[in-house]
Amino acid sequence: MKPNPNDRAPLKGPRLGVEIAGVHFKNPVMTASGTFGYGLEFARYMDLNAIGGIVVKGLSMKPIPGNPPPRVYETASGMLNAIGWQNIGAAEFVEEKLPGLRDYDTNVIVNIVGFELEEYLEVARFLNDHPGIHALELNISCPNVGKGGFHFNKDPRDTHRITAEVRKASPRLPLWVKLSPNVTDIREFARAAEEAGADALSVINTLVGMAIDVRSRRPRLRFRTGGLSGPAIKPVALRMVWETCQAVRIPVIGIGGISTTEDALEFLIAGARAVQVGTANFYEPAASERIALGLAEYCRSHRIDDIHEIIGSLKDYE
Amino acid sequence: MKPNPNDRAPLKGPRLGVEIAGVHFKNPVMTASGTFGYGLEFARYMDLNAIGGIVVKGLSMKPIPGNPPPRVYETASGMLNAIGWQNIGAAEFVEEKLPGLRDYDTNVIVNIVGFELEEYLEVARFLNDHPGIHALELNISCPNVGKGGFHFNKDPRDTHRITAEVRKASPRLPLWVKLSPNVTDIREFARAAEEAGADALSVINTLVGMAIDVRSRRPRLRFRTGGLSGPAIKPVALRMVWETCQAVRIPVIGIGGISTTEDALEFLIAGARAVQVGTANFYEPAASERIALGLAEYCRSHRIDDIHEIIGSLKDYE
Amino acid sequence: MLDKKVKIKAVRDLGAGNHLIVIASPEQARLVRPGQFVMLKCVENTGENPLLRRPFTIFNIHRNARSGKPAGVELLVKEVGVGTRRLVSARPGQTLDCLGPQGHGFQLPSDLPSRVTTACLVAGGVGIAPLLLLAESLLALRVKPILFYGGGTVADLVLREPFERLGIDIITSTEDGSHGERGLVTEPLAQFLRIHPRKDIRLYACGPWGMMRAVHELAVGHDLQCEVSLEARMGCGLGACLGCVVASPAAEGRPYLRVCQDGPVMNSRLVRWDIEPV
Amino acid sequence: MLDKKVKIKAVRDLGAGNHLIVIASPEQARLVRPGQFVMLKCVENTGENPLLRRPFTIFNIHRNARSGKPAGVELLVKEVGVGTRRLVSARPGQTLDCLGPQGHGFQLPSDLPSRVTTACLVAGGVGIAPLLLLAESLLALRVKPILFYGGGTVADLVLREPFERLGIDIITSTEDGSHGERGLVTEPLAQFLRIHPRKDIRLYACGPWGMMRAVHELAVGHDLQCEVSLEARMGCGLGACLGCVVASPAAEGRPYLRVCQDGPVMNSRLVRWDIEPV
Ligand SMILES: Cc1cc2nc3c(=O)[nH]c(=O)nc-3n(C[C@H](O)[C@H](O)[C@H](O)COP(=O)(O)OP(=O)(O)OC[C@H]3O[C@@H](n4cnc5c(N)ncnc54)[C@H](O)[C@@H]3O)c2cc1C
Ligand SMILES: Cc1cc2nc3c(=O)[nH]c(=O)nc-3n(C[C@H](O)[C@H](O)[C@H](O)COP(=O)(O)OP(=O)(O)OC[C@H]3O[C@@H](n4cnc5c(N)ncnc54)[C@H](O)[C@@H]3O)c2cc1C
Ligand SMILES: Cc1cc2nc3c(=O)[nH]c(=O)nc-3n(C[C@H](O)[C@H](O)[C@H](O)COP(=O)(O)O)c2cc1C
Ligand SMILES: Cc1cc2nc3c(=O)[nH]c(=O)nc-3n(C[C@H](O)[C@H](O)[C@H](O)COP(=O)(O)O)c2cc1C
Ligand code: FES
Ligand code: FES
Repeated sequence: MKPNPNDRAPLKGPRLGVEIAGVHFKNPVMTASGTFGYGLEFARYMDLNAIGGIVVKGLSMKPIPGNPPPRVYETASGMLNAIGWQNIGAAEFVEEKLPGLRDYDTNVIVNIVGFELEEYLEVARFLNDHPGIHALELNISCPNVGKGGFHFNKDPRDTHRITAEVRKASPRLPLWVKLSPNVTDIREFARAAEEAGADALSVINTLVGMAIDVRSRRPRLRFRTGGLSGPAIKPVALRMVWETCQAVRIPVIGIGGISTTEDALEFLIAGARAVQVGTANFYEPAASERIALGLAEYCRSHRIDDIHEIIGSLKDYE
Repeated sequence: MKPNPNDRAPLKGPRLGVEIAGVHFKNPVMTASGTFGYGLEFARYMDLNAIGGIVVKGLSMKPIPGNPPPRVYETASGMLNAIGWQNIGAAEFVEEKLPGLRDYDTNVIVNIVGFELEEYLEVARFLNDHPGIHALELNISCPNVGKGGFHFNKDPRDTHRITAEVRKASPRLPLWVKLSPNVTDIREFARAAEEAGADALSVINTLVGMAIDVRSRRPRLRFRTGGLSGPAIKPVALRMVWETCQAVRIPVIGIGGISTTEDALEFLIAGARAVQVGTANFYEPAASERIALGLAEYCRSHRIDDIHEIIGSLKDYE
Repeated sequence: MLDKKVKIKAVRDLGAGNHLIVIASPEQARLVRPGQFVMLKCVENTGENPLLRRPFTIFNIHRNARSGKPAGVELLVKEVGVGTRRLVSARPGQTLDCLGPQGHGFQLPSDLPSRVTTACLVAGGVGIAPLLLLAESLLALRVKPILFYGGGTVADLVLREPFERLGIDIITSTEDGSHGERGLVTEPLAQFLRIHPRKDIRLYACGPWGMMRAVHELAVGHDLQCEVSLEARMGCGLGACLGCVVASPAAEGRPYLRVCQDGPVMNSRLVRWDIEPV
Repeated sequence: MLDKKVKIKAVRDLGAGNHLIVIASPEQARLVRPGQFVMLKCVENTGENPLLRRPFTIFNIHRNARSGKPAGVELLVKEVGVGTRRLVSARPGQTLDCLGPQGHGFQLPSDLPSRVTTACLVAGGVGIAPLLLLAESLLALRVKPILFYGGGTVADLVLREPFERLGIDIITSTEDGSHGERGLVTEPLAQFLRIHPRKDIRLYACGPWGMMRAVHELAVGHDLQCEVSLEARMGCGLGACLGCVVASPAAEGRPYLRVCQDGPVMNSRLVRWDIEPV
């Protein structure tokens, strides 16, 4: 029999796998919370198996109704949102969504939200016992909730406290803390979370912004202000990821305006162990898959065997 | 003689004039420091008489060389810069540039910078005695200077101190304080400056950002980080202007991504008494003139007699 | 449903900012149900502004001239801002990203005729967009559609011919009286409902919020069912961002419905008309 | 100098990403001096990305076929990123914002021939752009230009014909040996200078930083003057933003020169070659 030329041992591709707090990710590309629903919404547009992980929409113990509309507005290379933590609640997620997600070979990270410390602890405790969840991402940084809510990202001591408490409430799950960019020095918050036992940091959430309809003279969002995301904020996000990487030893996950393979590479070079694709999912539902494939292709064409050769490889001018 | 139909008394246009700390501005449009050189560079591309004021490039007492290149990089709907306060020094400005500027019927505001408190005081004292300057704008918020420099925008107490000292050093000139957006709560800094005797606040300077060349793996700017400006930051700027307007009683001058008449209107509606056009001058040298004319046209077509009907007119949803 | 790179086949200027845009996409065209929409990237490159895709109702199925098979979709696009401006100035042959068909269309169960004999289709301006496919489906079910079509001026009453070709009654109105009755479209509708106090009428409305609200109130007043095709600013158009909601009186702790997924067509009684979503 | 809305007259593909773009703008064309550039918005709308205009050297004056009067400018544009990509795909008739002519060109005093008889023009790739108008001016002054033209491969050696038409000597080189000598353009130049150890030679270079640096070093080694046409990222192109600087050994507390205003053509000895500005 003639040997099939395609029958050789396959060329070993570059190694894209990364580890975050003991959990293996097949590649460093995930989707960002709130921009990918509960994951399954995207299954018909892309291969969910192609990405390292899915961070689902922020969950609270009880469902949260969210803010009245209008909730979104597009700005130059970005968008504002004031969804207001609308979610179906952790119990319904575990029952209705998680089983479907478990059919895919990718990690599931649950972003958790709450108005009070006790609410965070409740959802953390609840999720701790559920198989199929690979990490919790503690969202202490969402700007779009009413004045009543606690703000654990205004003072590093509060960040420390909530991190430590949630850490205790869900001992089984790796804990990522997602930081706000709306601070004077993100490193203080990064260090506080690290000291309190965070396993990784997600950097950044949205910048607080506003837009006004000059015709009606009303804010474009009924909540008045909203979170700015998308390519517009990428330079700020990249700077903060770089700063955070200098300040802590735990892994940093880069987020903010990532929509191309090059964008992802910038964050990895700055030191991020992994990245999350956010707003880009909205205008290109398969963006995360394309970026994951793009990283593999980049490594191949640049003869990079392992993605770790890229991570933290920022050089300086001579 | 037949009456010339064009010979009637001219229709009174809308009143666009605003007052800031006792100084009259023919309209609320100025150019932002560092984006308009020393003003005269633009005289051949637009009518300098058409705008309310010109804020010149940040001046120190002695010339400052600035940062090594590359100093600028374009990002999505924005740009990063790390010029590093390069300027010709206050003495040369007064001798070489100010006389030319005085030929125009517009206000001249001098932005002042320094590495130490004493340097600020020196340039403030020096400029205080020079006719043809209508206000000082105290820049305590530039991110693009080396680590040695003081940071008067990290703690409101420092903002208070430098404002009070400069206030004393230049008693003749109205003092505007230009605030940084890279803070957790801009209102604290706004109130500190107000209490210390600032006559007006300029909001905002650039956001700190970064970009990386994935090919060379070096930062796109040799200074590593730079200030992000342009339409990308408009939502953040507008939010901060609105917040500042709620927090203080002195006039607020809105800055950040303004490149159209609509942009200017958004800031005025949010409460800004005037606006500054920055990065837009680079890609459209006559942008400020076009916006000033645009405001007049807007008022005319919307039957608004006085720009004050727009300022602070933000409405809420029912 | 599908995310495709599609080609613009034609852009026809209908006046007053309205354009009929024909898009080649057989796979998507085959799946369309009346009331559904597509999310269209208005510029060629993904990274270009506007970033977010824009929702447009599928006005008609474009069919292959010879085989009659679905070859694409026709959209009625009114130029109102940066995205629509770019879209209507696109050249034939240009490629765009197109997601669809999306959303929940009109309720057209086979037993509809047992409850409904007359369908009042109420359109304001480009609100005409979802009503052609609806009218065809109603006719196929032997429900009689009547079109109430209003606009500011005659130029807003675009694309009447396809309805005329279906042979259905069209009652037009314009605010300036330049065509049909002078006034709002809800006036002839109200009159019709007064004259025909029957329970086998159903209302279908698409247009500005205030107009749909008025139609809803007429429906409630006459104890009729009413379906509305809603508009909202959308982030994703596929149910993930929760950006496109309308408030709903249906409680159960979930007072918001997604226009892109639970709509765009909804029973008007599921909508809180005091909270405009745009 | 002037800010104009200009029309693209033609875009000619020269291969390997290079394009010759002809722009109609008589007023600007009349003012051009060799070595100057224009700042061109690469897209039609001011608010569109890329926001900042891009600098392009004026390769040639485009003249009215009949009258011979300046009708516009010709640019040689190499596609390297988002702006140039948009520019080279522009259609004739499209309108763009164009600022210029900007900057400080080559030193061409009338007494130049008393000091210089031979001018070595050294181009790397699109670095050819400023050298045609320079060569013409030198010829007019009766200084003899020789063109050293290097590229990676033969496809990079675009637009040789206009130089051939001037009848000047052209020495080409390519890194892959596909045309002329194999190697860097500085090698034949170095050889020429070795063979002609004269003081009445002046060097003029435009190309990648490393190439210009090497030419500068040859100039210093042979004690010759050298003018270089520099590149830098520009914010404004009119001297206001201070974004485009190169470091300069000239002290006086002002160690940076603006490429857009003090350049783009500078004496190579005014440049600190250890700090690459891009
Ligand atoms: C399900 C659905 C179907 C639609 N079908 C059609 C259609 O068939 N034909 C058509 O012409 N338009 C339709 N629209 C409206 C269309 O999507 C908007 O006109 C378009 O998104 C405006 O984009 P722009 O960039 O031109 O405007 P922008 O520059 O974004 O905004 C310009 C102005 O338009 C208004 N606007 C923008 N987006 C929306 C929106 N999503 N809904 C309501 N108002 C908006 C805003 O008040 C804004 O001030 C539909 C909207 C939805 C939600
Ligand atoms: C005075 C002057 C004259 C020039 N003349 C010509 C000319 O005649 N023909 C021509 O093709 N090009 C010329 N250039 C270079 C041209 O301006 C850049 O290629 C262009 O700005 C790139 O824009 P872009 O958006 O396509 O690239 P971007 O997407 O902005 O960048 C792509 C890559 O190109 C490089 N680059 C971008 N801008 C510059 C710049 N200003 N200088 C150097 N490298 C840059 C960067 O390294 C970047 O990685 C000139 C530059 C200057 C300063
Ligand atoms: C519509 C929307 C909803 C979001 N919801 C959440 C959320 O529930 N929890 C959270 O931690 N971040 C949320 N985010 C923030 C994103 O996860 C991400 O941090 C941010 O958008 C920046 O990334 P991007 O620029 O790629 O979008 C949301 C963002 C958007 C645009
Ligand atoms: C190149 C550049 C130089 C600047 N230099 C100064 C400066 O010297 N002093 C200052 O207070 N602000 C400076 N700024 C900030 C602007 O004045 C303005 O606050 C900022 O750019 C935001 O406005 P914009 O988005 O309209 O550009 C500079 C901005 C740019 C882009
Ligand atoms: S548009 Fe995103 S959920 Fe409807
Ligand atoms: S490009 Fe702005 S000073 Fe040269």
